[in-house]
Amino acid sequence: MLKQIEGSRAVAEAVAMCRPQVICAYPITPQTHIVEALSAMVKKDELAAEFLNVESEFAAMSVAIGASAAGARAYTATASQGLLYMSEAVWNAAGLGLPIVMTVANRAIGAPINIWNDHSDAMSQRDAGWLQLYAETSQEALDLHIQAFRIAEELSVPVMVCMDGFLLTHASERADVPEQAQVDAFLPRYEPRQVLDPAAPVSIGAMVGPEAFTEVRYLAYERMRQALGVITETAADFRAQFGRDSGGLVRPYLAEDADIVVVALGSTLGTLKDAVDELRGGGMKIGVLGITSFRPFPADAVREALPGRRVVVLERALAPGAGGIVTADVRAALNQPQDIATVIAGLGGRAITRKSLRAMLTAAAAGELGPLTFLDLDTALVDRELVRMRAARRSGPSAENLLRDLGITASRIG
Amino acid sequence: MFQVRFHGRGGQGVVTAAELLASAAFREDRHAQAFPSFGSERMGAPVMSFCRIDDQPIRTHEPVTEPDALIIQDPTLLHQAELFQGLGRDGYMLVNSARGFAELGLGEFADGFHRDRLLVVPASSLAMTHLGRPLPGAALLGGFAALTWAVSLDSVLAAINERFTGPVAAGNAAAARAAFDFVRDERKALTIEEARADA
Amino acid sequence: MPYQRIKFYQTGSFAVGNRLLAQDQRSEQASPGRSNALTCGHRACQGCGEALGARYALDAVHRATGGKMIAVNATGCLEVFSTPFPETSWQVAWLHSLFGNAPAVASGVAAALKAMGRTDIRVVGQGGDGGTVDIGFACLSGLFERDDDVLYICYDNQAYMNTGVQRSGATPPAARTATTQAVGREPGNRFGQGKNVPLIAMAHEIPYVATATVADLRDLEYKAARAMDFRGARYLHILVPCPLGWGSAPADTVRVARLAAESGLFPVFEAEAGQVTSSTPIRRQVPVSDYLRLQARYAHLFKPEENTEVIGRIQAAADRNIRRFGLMSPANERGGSPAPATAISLGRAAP
Amino acid sequence: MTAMRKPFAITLDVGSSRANHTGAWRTERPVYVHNLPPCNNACPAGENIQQWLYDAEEGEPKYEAAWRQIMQDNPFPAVMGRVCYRPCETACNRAQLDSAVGINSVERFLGDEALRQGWTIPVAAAPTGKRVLVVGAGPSGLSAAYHLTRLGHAVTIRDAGAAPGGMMRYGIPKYRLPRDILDAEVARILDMGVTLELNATVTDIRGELRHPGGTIPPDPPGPPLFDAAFVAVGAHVGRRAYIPAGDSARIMDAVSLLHGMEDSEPPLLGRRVAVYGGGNTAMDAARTARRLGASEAVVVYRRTRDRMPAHDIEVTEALEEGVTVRWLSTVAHADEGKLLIEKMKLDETGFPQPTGEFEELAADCLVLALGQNADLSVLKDVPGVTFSDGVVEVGPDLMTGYPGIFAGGDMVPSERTVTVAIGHGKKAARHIDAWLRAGTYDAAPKHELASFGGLNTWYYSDAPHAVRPRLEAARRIGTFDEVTGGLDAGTALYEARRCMSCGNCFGCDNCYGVCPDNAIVKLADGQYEIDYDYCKGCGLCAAECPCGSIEMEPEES
Repeated sequence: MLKQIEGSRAVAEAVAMCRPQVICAYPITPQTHIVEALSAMVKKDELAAEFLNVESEFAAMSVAIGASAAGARAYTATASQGLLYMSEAVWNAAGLGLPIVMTVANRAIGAPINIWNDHSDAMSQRDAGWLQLYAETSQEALDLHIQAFRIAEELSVPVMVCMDGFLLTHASERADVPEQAQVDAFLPRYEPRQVLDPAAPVSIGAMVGPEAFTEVRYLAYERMRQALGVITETAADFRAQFGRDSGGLVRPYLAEDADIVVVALGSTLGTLKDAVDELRGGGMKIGVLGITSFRPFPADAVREALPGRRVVVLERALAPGAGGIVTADVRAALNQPQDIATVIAGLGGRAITRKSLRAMLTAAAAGELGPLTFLDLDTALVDRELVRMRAARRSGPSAENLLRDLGITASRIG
Repeated sequence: MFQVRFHGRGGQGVVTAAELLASAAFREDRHAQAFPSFGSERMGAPVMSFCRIDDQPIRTHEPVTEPDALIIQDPTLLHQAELFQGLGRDGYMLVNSARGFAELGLGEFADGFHRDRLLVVPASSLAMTHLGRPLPGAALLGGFAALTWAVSLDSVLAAINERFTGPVAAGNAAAARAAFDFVRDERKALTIEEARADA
Repeated sequence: MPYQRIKFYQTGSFAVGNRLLAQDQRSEQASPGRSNALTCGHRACQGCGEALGARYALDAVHRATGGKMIAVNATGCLEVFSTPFPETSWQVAWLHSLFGNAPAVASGVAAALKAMGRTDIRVVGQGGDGGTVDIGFACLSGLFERDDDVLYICYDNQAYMNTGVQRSGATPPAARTATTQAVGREPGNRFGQGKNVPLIAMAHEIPYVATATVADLRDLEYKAARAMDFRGARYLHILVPCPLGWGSAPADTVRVARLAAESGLFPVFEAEAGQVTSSTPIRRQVPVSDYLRLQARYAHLFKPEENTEVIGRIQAAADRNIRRFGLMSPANERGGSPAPATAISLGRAAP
Repeated sequence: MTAMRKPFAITLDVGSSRANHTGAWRTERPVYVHNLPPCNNACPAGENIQQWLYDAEEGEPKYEAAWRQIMQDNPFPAVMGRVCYRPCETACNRAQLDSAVGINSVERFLGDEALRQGWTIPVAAAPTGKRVLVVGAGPSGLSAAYHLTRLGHAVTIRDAGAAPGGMMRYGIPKYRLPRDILDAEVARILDMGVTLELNATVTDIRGELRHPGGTIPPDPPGPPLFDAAFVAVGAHVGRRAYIPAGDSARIMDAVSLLHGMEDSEPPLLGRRVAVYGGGNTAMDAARTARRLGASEAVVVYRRTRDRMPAHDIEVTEALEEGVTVRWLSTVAHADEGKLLIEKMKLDETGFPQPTGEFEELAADCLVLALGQNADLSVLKDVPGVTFSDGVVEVGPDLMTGYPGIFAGGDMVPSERTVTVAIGHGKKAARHIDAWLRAGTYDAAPKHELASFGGLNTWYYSDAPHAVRPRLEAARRIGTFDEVTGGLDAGTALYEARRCMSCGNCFGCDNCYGVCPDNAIVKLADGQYEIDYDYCKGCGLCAAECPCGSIEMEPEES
């Protein structure tokens, strides 16, 4: 059923239709609306699940681990600092092969503390052994959750559904919310690969030494390779069941004949496509490659989509001392030397505007784009701080200095 | 695509207003997108929200920088220059106030626009009258419908009734209707004036 | 198991078994068919108190639940010595996740069972003192505060043994550990530190809190079984001597635990909803020095000459326990006459 | 869920660690031992006390088993429960914890229970065709007869007296040993097929015997000859000491007095009776005098109470009954109605020396209780038999210098108590049996003694000693009712259960319970076995064994 609905609400309804049995949550912006909605459904007996208000994200993931190991379908949501605070358990869930589904409402990581969107949080868990699926729209966020449970449970691997904080979680958009029957038809009952059962007891979580640890890790790698296939099949089945393209590994847009292809993840893709349409109107041959599955990284699909093209990777996170995080994977995927530029954009909620993208892409087309660009960077502001730092050792906290330069007072933040 | 930017303060229902507008458009089978200028929820802080309305799917997720219309829920914000940023000459603006632009000190600013596209409506007092609480959102949407015809009053009322129930729904609906009438009459008056002026 | 303090004298009444008792009144450890939740071949040190305590407690729970139980284990000695790949010593459904999250994982298991309508299966969380009173403390408090249907058992050996005997929040004053060496002006662990988790548990007003030692099996089993009579969060704190960390003889494990209780240093009691309901009276009181002397971690209190000042302070702590929990008044004993004389109460009833 | 589909390594099948044999770590190994309980060690009759208390602990259903265990060594449980001086209780480890186990009272309870129930002992052994002559129907003789009979030999007892029992009848007053009890236990022995000939004195013992060894001449006509003999005629001759006395002084000895109590007419003593001596017999005499109506019974003794040979309980009971004692006194002269007493003092060696101080003591009669001698005439002319200090010399097998003739009881060198005599009877029987089979009897080597230090007494809950009911003094005088009562079933059971089973497993399951490695296997029969595949040798089982029946032995590497 078509609805004009807030992204968080859409996801909450999708998750509810997946019939999770245990939901645990600890509040952190901008994930709160999702679990608030779910807790209401549980209270109203619209959803038969145990809802636990836990004392931390670490506990949230831990509760999910216990619930999943006991054979229940478990769900939680978090963001930013919360994801980092639970990260030990995040890795553990993957190591134990527990098919937990978690929404990450992507948000920056402090300091300086910042509640707005970027991808630093999810990227920090890149190697945790979870699948990471990025949503472009509220609709896709909704769809990906339904697919996530199926993928996770088929592979016995946890899945993170990443959706841009605020941009998607707090935006009211049109979305097609499926019927419960459709979801039931698509998502089979949870059949655990291993379960804690007094009738058939096993020990789960044994200590493994050098004699087998490498093998355990290899199997994790192998499972991620299988995941590439499962994700594709699941997306296909989803299309058949719901009549929509959602999920999958990558999504090209006007890439076939493009000279330059912009690789990006998440909600930026929409704005990017608008920009590309405009520039195409101006005769520039630019295409887009949206990556839905960042983990596992679909190297083959990426390579096939970028045959000999010039590549711009638009990233919403930064690896200090290295540059682009996605760029590294893209470069590794291409088996021939290709011109790849990294553009860091939208950090900590900085709007990525069509205007800025146009300018950046024009520069790219003109071959004027450097290997690493910070979109809309206020160089004057940065330079002033650099000067200060050179001048005096005790130059004070940079964040506060910059704000002072901008003449922004604390009361104006947010 | 028709883009609207709402200005107000935390707690005034700026976000709700944008969402109501979006769902009003959705009822007219149009694509809409509403979202706040994201910030931590604090009462009284200046906040913005945005709404886009289009006939095809809306892909962009950037904030509205070149609005077709501004809805100012709190006139105390009017002194901020950036308030009007990006509003084109053919743009619309609806200010929640009982006083005219001249009194608001926006006389000459208004001169640059179509006279009948910049209007004030006493949304708060209408809200007090019909809702009993100074929440101008619904009223402003009623006025907005009369000002721009971007959405119909019926759609606005339907959105209100979908969002609220009981007396709150009724009160908001009444306020919206009253504001709609107020603005419609204002414009009628203005067009007559203009006609006279031309004549 | 109905607890029966032997009224009518019987040979070895305090022994594990007693051929003169009816089967159902005997200790589970006396039963040839006991579950051995933790079975042979584990790699615990000789005379390991934790291995003993874990089998005692889980076998008792196993008996009380008819085998319908799931155990969740924190990282630590117990987990490491019981499940080195490719072998496990557990014979019950068992899960290990992390060091600091056992209580939360147990909550998750309990929530799952509730959601799946299998509340007939009961959940036990367990860990050492480090995993319980330190790194897992927030999760433990959360478990208590939510009153999740979990029995959490802390096997307290008073330091981080698995990593080589470092100080924990449960390490007693003056005790030597690798991070509180017996050197300097105040050798060993400092006085005035550490926390009393049973009392903190009581402050949550959970249905049941109890302490026990591996020296009084019948008492320990009673408490593990008693805990299963309740729904909601329950806490059992068991003193389990560690020959390695305490520097006591492997053969002395039970003796040391017994002296801890008989000296008053480790009060053995139970509490319901924040109120102490019984304490196990000291049978043959001993001075704390009898207890300390058996452990190399206290050697500095006796060599080169006896440090009467510090031993005095430890004795004072024991005496405080004896007064506080009424350890010398049989009236406080289970089934003993009316209400416990002890003033311990963290419940609403407290003044 | 198949093992295959389980995540590799992270998830394991339960109990798989049994593949890991931790026994390899062991440097010491626990072993179960049987040590000798001090009670057993101290029992002159060699009873296995720990074992019969173990049976008795289980109450009603096991009383008979307990009794039969006693009967293995001692045919007189009911008598023992009354007259034994309880060396077992003196030795009992429990005395170091609270107070000794009331072994004797449990034994008495079992003995009486047996008489109530009429339990008997069957003779299992096939008849050997051998005949043994026992001279003297006292405790030693009856004990020997009992054991020899059970071994399949035909036994004939000859006794000079009119009734069997020897000192049990003629030396121990009724109020300590009621005669119906004695008669019943004697009868039980006779009923096993023992021939008892009373008022029969053996004059030519050699003539009764087949020629030992070598060529055997045919038996002469008359009753068949015996293959061996056991002589235990006791010591019934009161020791006389020279005491200057007037003609009309009434002096008699305690043995005759006590013996006379068994006659139809009790002896006449008068109102004031003095008893000279400090042994148990002296006490018996004085207490008997009180019961015969003497208003004053004064014991005259040369030393002090702490040096008195009489058992303390006897002295105490005597004093309770109004008997008085003149300490540090000897009888210097006896006359009608009075005695002259000389005060003594102890020299540095503790020996009494005369002081030259005299005083008078009114006494109608003086009873001498200065010990007894044995009448050795029966062996007087037997070649090879030797004597010293008025007793017969015997070897460790109790055989005299004459092959086939054994002797025991009060007439051989040893402590003169009923229990010792009974022990001699058993010991003699075993050696006689061996001798008859032309072999030798070697007692099994004794286990190491189970010391108090080897126990872990924490496991025994505190239980004070149960006191036997006793007849209050007032009611004792003038009656020969038994002074000390028995325990009722409950108390006897309680008392039995105070036993700590020193040095012998009583199945408490501690080892099975306290092993951190589950290395103790509990067998169907309640016994235990150590699984050395897993035992790490921590020693907890040994340390926590209440009765010290587990010991650690170094592992030979």
